[in-house]
Amino acid sequence: MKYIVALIQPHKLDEVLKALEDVQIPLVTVSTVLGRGRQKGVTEVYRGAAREAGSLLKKVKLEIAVNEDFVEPAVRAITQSARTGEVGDGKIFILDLVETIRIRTSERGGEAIG
Amino acid sequence: MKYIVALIQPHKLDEVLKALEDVQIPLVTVSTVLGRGRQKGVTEVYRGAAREAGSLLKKVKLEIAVNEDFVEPAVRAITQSARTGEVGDGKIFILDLVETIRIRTSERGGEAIG
Amino acid sequence: MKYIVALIQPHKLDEVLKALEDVQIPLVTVSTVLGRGRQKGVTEVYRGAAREAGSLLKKVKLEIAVNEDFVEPAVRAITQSARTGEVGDGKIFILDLVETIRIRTSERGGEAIG
Amino acid sequence: MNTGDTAWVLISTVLVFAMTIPGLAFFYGGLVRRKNVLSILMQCFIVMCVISLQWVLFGYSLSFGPDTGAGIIGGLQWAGLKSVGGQPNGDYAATIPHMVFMIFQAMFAVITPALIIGAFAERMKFSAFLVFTLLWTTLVYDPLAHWVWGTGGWMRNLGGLDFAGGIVVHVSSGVSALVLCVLLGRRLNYRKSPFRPHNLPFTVLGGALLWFGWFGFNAGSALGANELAANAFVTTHIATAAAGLTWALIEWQQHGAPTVLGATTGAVAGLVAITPACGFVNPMNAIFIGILVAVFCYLAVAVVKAKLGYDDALDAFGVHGVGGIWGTIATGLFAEKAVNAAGADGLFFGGGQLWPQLIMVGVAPLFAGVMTWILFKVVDAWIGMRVPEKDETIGLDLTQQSEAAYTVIE
Amino acid sequence: MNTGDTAWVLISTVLVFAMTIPGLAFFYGGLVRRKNVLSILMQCFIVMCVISLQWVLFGYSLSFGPDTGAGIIGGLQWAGLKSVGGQPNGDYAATIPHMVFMIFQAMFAVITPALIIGAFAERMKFSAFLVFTLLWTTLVYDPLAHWVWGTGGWMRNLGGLDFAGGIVVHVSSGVSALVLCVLLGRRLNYRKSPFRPHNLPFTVLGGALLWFGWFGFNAGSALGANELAANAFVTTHIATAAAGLTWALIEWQQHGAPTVLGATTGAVAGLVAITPACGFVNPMNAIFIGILVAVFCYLAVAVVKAKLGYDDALDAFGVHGVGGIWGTIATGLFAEKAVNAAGADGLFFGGGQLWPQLIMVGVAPLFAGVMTWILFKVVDAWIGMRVPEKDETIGLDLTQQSEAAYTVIE
Amino acid sequence: MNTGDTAWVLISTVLVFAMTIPGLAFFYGGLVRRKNVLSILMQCFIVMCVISLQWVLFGYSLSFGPDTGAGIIGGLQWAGLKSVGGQPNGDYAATIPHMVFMIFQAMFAVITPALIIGAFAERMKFSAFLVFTLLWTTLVYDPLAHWVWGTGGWMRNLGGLDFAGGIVVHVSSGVSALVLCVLLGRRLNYRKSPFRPHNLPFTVLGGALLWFGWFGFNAGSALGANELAANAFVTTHIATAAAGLTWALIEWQQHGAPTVLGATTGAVAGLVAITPACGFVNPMNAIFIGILVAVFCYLAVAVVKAKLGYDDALDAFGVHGVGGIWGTIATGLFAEKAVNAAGADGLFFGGGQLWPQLIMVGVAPLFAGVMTWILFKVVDAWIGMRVPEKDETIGLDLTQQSEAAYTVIE
Ligand SMILES: Nc1ncnc2c1ncn2[C@@H]1O[C@H](COP(=O)(O)OP(=O)(O)O)[C@@H](O)[C@H]1O
Ligand SMILES: Nc1ncnc2c1ncn2[C@@H]1O[C@H](COP(=O)(O)OP(=O)(O)O)[C@@H](O)[C@H]1O
Ligand SMILES: Nc1ncnc2c1ncn2[C@@H]1O[C@H](COP(=O)(O)OP(=O)(O)O)[C@@H](O)[C@H]1O
Repeated sequence: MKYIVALIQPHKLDEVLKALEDVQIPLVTVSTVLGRGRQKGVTEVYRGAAREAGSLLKKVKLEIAVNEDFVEPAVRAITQSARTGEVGDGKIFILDLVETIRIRTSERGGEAIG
Repeated sequence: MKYIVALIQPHKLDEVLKALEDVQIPLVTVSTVLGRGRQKGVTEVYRGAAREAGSLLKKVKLEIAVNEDFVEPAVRAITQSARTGEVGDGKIFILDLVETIRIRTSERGGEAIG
Repeated sequence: MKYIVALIQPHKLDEVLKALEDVQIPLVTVSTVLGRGRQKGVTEVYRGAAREAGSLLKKVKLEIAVNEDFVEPAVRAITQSARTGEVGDGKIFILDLVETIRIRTSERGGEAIG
Repeated sequence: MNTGDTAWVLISTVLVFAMTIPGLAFFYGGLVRRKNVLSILMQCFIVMCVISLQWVLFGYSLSFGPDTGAGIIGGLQWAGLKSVGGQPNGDYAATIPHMVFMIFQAMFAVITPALIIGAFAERMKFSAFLVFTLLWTTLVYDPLAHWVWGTGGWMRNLGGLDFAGGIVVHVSSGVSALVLCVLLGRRLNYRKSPFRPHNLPFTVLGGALLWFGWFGFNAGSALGANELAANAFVTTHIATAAAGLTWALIEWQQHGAPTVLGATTGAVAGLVAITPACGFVNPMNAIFIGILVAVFCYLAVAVVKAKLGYDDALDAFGVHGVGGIWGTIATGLFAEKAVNAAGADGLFFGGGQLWPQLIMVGVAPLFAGVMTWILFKVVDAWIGMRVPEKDETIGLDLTQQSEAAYTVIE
Repeated sequence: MNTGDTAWVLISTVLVFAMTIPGLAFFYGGLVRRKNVLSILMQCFIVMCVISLQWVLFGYSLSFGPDTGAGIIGGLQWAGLKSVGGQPNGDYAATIPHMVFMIFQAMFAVITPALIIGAFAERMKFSAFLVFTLLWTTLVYDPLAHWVWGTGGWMRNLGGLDFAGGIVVHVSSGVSALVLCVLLGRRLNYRKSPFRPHNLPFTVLGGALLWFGWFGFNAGSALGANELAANAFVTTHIATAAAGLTWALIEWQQHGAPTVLGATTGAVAGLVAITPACGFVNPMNAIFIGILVAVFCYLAVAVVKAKLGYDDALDAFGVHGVGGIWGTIATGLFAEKAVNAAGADGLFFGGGQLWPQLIMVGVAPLFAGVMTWILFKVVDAWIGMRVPEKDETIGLDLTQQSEAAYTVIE
Repeated sequence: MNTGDTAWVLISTVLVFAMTIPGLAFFYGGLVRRKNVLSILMQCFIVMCVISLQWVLFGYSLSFGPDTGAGIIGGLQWAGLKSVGGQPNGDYAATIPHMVFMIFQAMFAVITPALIIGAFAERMKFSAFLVFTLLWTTLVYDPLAHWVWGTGGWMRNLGGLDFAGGIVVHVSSGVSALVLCVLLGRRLNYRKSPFRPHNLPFTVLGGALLWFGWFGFNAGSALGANELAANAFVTTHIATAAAGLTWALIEWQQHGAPTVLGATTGAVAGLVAITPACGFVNPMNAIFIGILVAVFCYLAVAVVKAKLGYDDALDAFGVHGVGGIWGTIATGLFAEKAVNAAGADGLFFGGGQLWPQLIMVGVAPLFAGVMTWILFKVVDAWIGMRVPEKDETIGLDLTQQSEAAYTVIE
């Protein structure tokens, strides 16, 4: 099993969710984060004091636990739906997932994940 | 060492925290996320336009780093305290944790975790 | 590759970001979490009902994906810049990172991470 | 007719309007959990709509219309605003159009049931709320307004003094709130999880707007821009200031820090207590009234409620019920003819005003309480008062109003 | 001169001020996405600054100054407030200083272009907005105000009735809003992603403040604290209450739950519809006007807009355009001389007032629509009306205003 | 007595009330970091409570009571509102109850120390704040009010003109703010971390409410609903509009985009500058005053503060100090007897009014600055002015008020 963490542009969220569903990956956890990447921040001005927005930009983070077979479809679905071709499109990180438990039933492993 | 990620119903947070404390796991990091699972969303209506709430529902995410001995107690504490028996109760994901460092003391490994 | 998760005091964020940049680690994802650690919460009072603030305190979470060579520099940069010496300074957790994909280019592995 | 008086009562009406929305709506809305804030705003908003219509259609006539004989209720002669026009009605206000008096009073009829919302917050079904509110206003508020303020009303004939609604507005809503929240039961997880106010700045905003609007409520009740309005304005302001400060000081002494929620709550308690008294007492005594109401309400909210364990979610009884009772009694103690020749002398000025005040304080809660109990039973049997557990867990915004207050991911 | 009348119009001016900021600013601001809220607040705020200056420099003179002969526009004799002083101007308001009339009207000139903001929200360039607004006010609002309200204005001479701005304010802005949003095109991802209101409590706050301020708008338009003001005040309040309730009930029936956004939207529609009528109709007919406007606007917003697919982001046309047209026609139906001797009798009272009303409803949208089309083309060619796609994605707050509304990490 | 005048001053009092809470509270509250917002709201709220009591108990008497002989301070004859009743006091306002004048002035005494909060935001101990504020109002505000406005006050006798408080309110608080923030030192990490406003919509809400309330502040200072009020109202409005626009344009030119924080800040600066002048200058000159104050304050805030490095957190000095000084001088330049016969002619109208204005501008800051220095030293030695570093890091909400503004997890 793998634990996929993807950071994407916020306005791409709906498309990515749709794309994941299309490859039978409906289950996902979403949150808002700030990211510092290669993308430039926009300048902000407060009472005449201008400052680089620290280049911390809003991103959306997806966390998806999947069985091995679904890793590549997930990656493909995300890259295709999240890409704009501009700097700031984001990254996907894949970690090993040792165990999964469904709280409701206490099922474990591959069965619990879906 | 293991890194436990648990997604639970928001209103169960206090009970889960209490249950974890009871098994000597006081340390935990908490955040709010949105999850798309098997649970149905509620319909929202804005100026006569009804829409499925996208089935993104508020969940609470717990992150807990523990030594091996504490993994099963943690899982048990969470499943028991977070279960309502209804769809949407959530999941627990367990990842391998390679290293832990306590910032204050630079301690490492099993000592740093607690 | 490694996936570093660091929990720090919120007011230390700017210093830590600066320190990471200084060791050539500009890329990082940041979010707000609540943490229960060894640090004591402050009492809150609502209409005469005092309560321990549940000892859930605001922390900032950093997530940093790096190649192996950068792990120790990152840890050092964080511990040095985030330390105040008081309880509550936070922790660093290191996980194995199996794969990294840059969405824009579909590059993978060590190249994608930076 | 007098244009200055008319201008003052018109603007006072606008001020009292602002007490319900946005004032009370935000005062209460900030105190609930994030998932229930819109349900509070909606209840306040819809009360404004429904009761305003009730008022012009028949409520005003029941309250202020020609007495039906026994001092219990007005007749329906003025229903649909018949005979309520541009000419002043000398019985109520000789220098302003009758319509202006009517619409000023409408705002009182609106805010009174809205105050009760604080007691049953976070768990009442919207449909049941709507039906209950309409019945309650018609069967509790309208008669009480008639008793105390209507020509021929029996409490008025008795000599009871209630300048701007201590009994009519605050005691009636506060006591009904208590009965309701006891009958409805506690919120799920009450006292197990901490229920934190989700947005205290909203509560402070609402509290400040209540104070703001209350100048119209109290000084507007003089029904003219005159010395009496001036006295009501000044006593209102400093009783409130004294109560807000006192509450903060009590907290400081009890818990080591004064909170802004405490100061705001104290101020509202001060506004409540001075309401019946503001046109009868002098400014220095207003300070005493304010200090004491903070003590009484603090005790009610922080000690008695905790002891007895009822879930008056936002302290509608603790603040309005207790504050209104104290204010009504205080009027019997501190009223002076020197302040208002049309008033009376209270106990401390050698008069007998305490007795009619005590009668009002005895009868009104009984009436309001029993009626609320009956209405609860009726509506509960008919529609069901409380939302299902699952809806309470998800929150009333999504389940009762089908909308969410804030976006999470954007 | 009369101090009571003066006091009432002064405070009404303050109330109308509050309709634009903070009222409309928050009503609209809560409805947009988090990344665009400041752009809305800024547009409302800067309209207040710019149009106030335009008004004293020349706008007032164009609108209310001595007619240039054909009933089309006022002369520049009063530019820079020349001859506009402390003495009353009998043509407009005989009992208050001329300056007070002028500044009261200034607030109407400010809010009208501000209403249009709702149509092009989340995608208009700030510089283009500023230029467009200044031109629009000068070339659309000022003439229209002259036609309807100016001495010698042709619609006024025709006998058209518009008590507080159904045509001048709402139809003009609503129709222009429609033209603008069609020309500008839809927002990116419109209908693909859900665009949720980022902060509905702000919207309710704004809506409540609109209602609050509208008392000044409508009852202040009586220009005195008199029976007429009383009538306008009461009709305004209950038409609004009826419309807010009706919208909520429609939603309940259609979607199973009444929303607070619906109740608020309905209330605003009610305020719009009663605006031209409030000083001419009686309170009971105001209820009908209110109920029907909710039906019409609901249809416009939930059915017609969805069908035709234009992106009137915050329903400036659906509420102000549609509501204003209905209100103007309703005035022709329900007006009564019994209410206002200076008015006329509508269709239902045996009079012929419907015809001038229909003429206004025919001509004003045409004029406003065509002028808006021309101005759009001019400004678009000159500056470009719409922000680049990338800026729209990032949000107007950062790209047009260089600031962010809320901190994320702290 | 005149009911129209009374109605106007009563409602003006309500408007000025709203300037402090919720106006200033939200203007300042939105600008601080999330962890300190309640401390700001609490400081504004408690000032309202404490200074209102101070005022009726002795402050009013010190300020406006019978002069003790040297033009320095009023006597205690009116302490506890003795002799302050329903009858007008001809020395101050002949057409309204004396009590109304008193309570109108109370709101000025409240907002003045509240303005200073902006300078020491995010680091002052609450207890020290409370003691300092009470002492400052008694020893700085009350005397200054007496000098400028009290019968027998020496600046008044000198012929100094200050219509609504340029010197008494803004210069006094602004200069004291500067002294305080220098003595208190900078916030931790000042200029190292960026301190972003945590909720700019709150700031815009507060700014709009300040403008709203300021109509009462300035036009209410005419103490009647008359031509003078009309002039003050109009000049206030357009000076503010001009200043808000100017600030936005400066930013546009300097940084490529106009911000809503800039427009709001500019508007507040405009309100400050026109305050002493509004009843003496004509509307066209008010525009100049507004344009120039935006330039001066922008320089103070964006250039001078950055250069000198003091941490006037929310620019209490930069806006109120600088704006108040300019407004007082501008009064000496633009005042006209043609506008106000009770006034004088300024330099540009051939009069000598500049000299008394310059004397006020010389003496008042000196007095306020020295007194603030002394009071700081006293309170610092006694209680300690600044919170411990740890508390500043955690935030004043939790450490000084024991509460949190918003919930995080729900
Ligand atoms: N090595 C990394 N560790 C953690 N987060 C990263 C890393 N690289 C990128 N991110 C996240 O991904 C987001 C997009 O990265 P960016 O470099 O701007 O895009 P691109 O990959 O298109 O050049 C960043 O804002 C950050 O949140
Ligand atoms: N495979 C997964 N990957 C990521 N998050 C998941 C996954 N499965 C479930 N979740 C998270 O857990 C939450 C609860 O899941 P759900 O399927 O509704 O509950 P249940 O397990 O009781 O059927 C979801 O809202 C989502 O946040
Ligand atoms: N074992 C753990 N699992 C998850 N989060 C932890 C763990 N230990 C610490 N944390 C996080 O780190 C934060 C700081 O920990 P704390 O114990 O207060 O500091 P210190 O390490 O200085 O004693 C906590 O608030 C919590 O968010």
